[in-house]
Amino acid sequence: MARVLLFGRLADVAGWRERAFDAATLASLRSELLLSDPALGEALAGRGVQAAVDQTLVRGDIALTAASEVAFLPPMSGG
Amino acid sequence: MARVLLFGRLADVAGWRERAFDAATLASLRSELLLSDPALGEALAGRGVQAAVDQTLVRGDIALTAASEVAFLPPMSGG
Amino acid sequence: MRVELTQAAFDAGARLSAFSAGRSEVGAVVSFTGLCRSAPGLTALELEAYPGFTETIIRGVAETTVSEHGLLDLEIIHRIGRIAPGEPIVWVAAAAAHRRAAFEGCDRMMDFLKSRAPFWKREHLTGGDARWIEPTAQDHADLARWAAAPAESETR
Amino acid sequence: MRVELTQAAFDAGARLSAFSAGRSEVGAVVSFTGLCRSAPGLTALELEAYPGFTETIIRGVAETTVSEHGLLDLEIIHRIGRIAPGEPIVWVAAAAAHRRAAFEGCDRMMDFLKSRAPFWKREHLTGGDARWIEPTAQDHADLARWAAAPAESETR
Repeated sequence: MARVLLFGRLADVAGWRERAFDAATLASLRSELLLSDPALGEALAGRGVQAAVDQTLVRGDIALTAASEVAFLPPMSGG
Repeated sequence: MARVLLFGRLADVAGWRERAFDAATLASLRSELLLSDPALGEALAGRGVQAAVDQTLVRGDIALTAASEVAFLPPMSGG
Repeated sequence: MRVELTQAAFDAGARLSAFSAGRSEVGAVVSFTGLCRSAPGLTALELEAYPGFTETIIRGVAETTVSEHGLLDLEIIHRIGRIAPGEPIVWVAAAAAHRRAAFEGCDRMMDFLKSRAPFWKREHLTGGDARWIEPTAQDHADLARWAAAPAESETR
Repeated sequence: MRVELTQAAFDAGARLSAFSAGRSEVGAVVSFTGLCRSAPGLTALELEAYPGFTETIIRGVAETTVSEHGLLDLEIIHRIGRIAPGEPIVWVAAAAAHRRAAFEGCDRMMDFLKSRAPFWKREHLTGGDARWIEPTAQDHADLARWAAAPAESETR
């Protein structure tokens, strides 16, 4: 049960900010999110959206554990 | 009787900061200062020393009146 | 070096007094205060951070800035949450022996904070509408001035 | 715009608070604080100004800086007289809609103040010795960055 966090407009698209999902890898988590909410899945694949696992930015796939924290980050706007 | 002001190291050389002199022009004032105090006269002719008459920088000669304020300014050091 | 995110409004002047006090080794302190500008229809800005992650990224860029510009100290205070027009959003102070380093260090830190720092910014408008803001082309051009900077790769 | 010479020590932070207060049109305030650095044997700096003339020259350069950099406000406080190590000597704040103008305006004003402003500076040393200081080559190089600036001719 990875903990998934959404930031910025992604949370607006999804209608939630934090939720637990059961997924063994980041890629399978993305697939599950796309299936359960196509608008969110599309937003997560959008330009400039990054993923962080346990507060480290990740490109490509990575294994998740039950304790993983996965964050999806839209383009950072700066302050 | 023009009022003469010395700033920075010029006042140290002369031993005074403000004194009245009788001079019809800036050039004649310089001559008088050189005659009365050769060390000061030489310092006034030194590199980067400027003269201001009535708070305006002056190059070359200019007529003075009894009410003139003449300032000799060593190179400005900034703050 | 200090990086602080705060929900509460702060007084940039009070921070500058504290930062500058008792520094007889420092010749130059440059501070930047970014204020929330009023705009027609704008009721507030809202800044969201990713707690922990945001501070870590900012701290990494701050450490690079301190070492590359030879700063004696660097402090960053950043508001999060709702910010009213006229309130400070961000405050950066850089201390150095000489002014060139202090200006450049503060300037560079701000270029990063304004364009690539992990914040998400929303404008709240009269009537209850809200819209998310993304960085401007000018922000990216400013940041590109420090081309060799690890700041770029760290947030990519 | 404000130019002030003062014999009394001042608090840069208090000036920044006052300068920044209630500015909802301003996005960016950059301030520079120049502190008297301690050095072996240095007991105090002493700055001499030519009253009236010094303010007029500074005000002229400040007006040019405001108009060429599109500043919304500019304030300059400069100590004169004896200044102890750790005390502020000069404080400049520039307000602008955007940060680039505020940084550049403050930076340029400082380049002028440090290299060509009508001050004469003396170091007082332990034992009672004193020596006059002239501008450094770095100060002139910094100022040359603003090559087209009237600041140069005004003080020639």
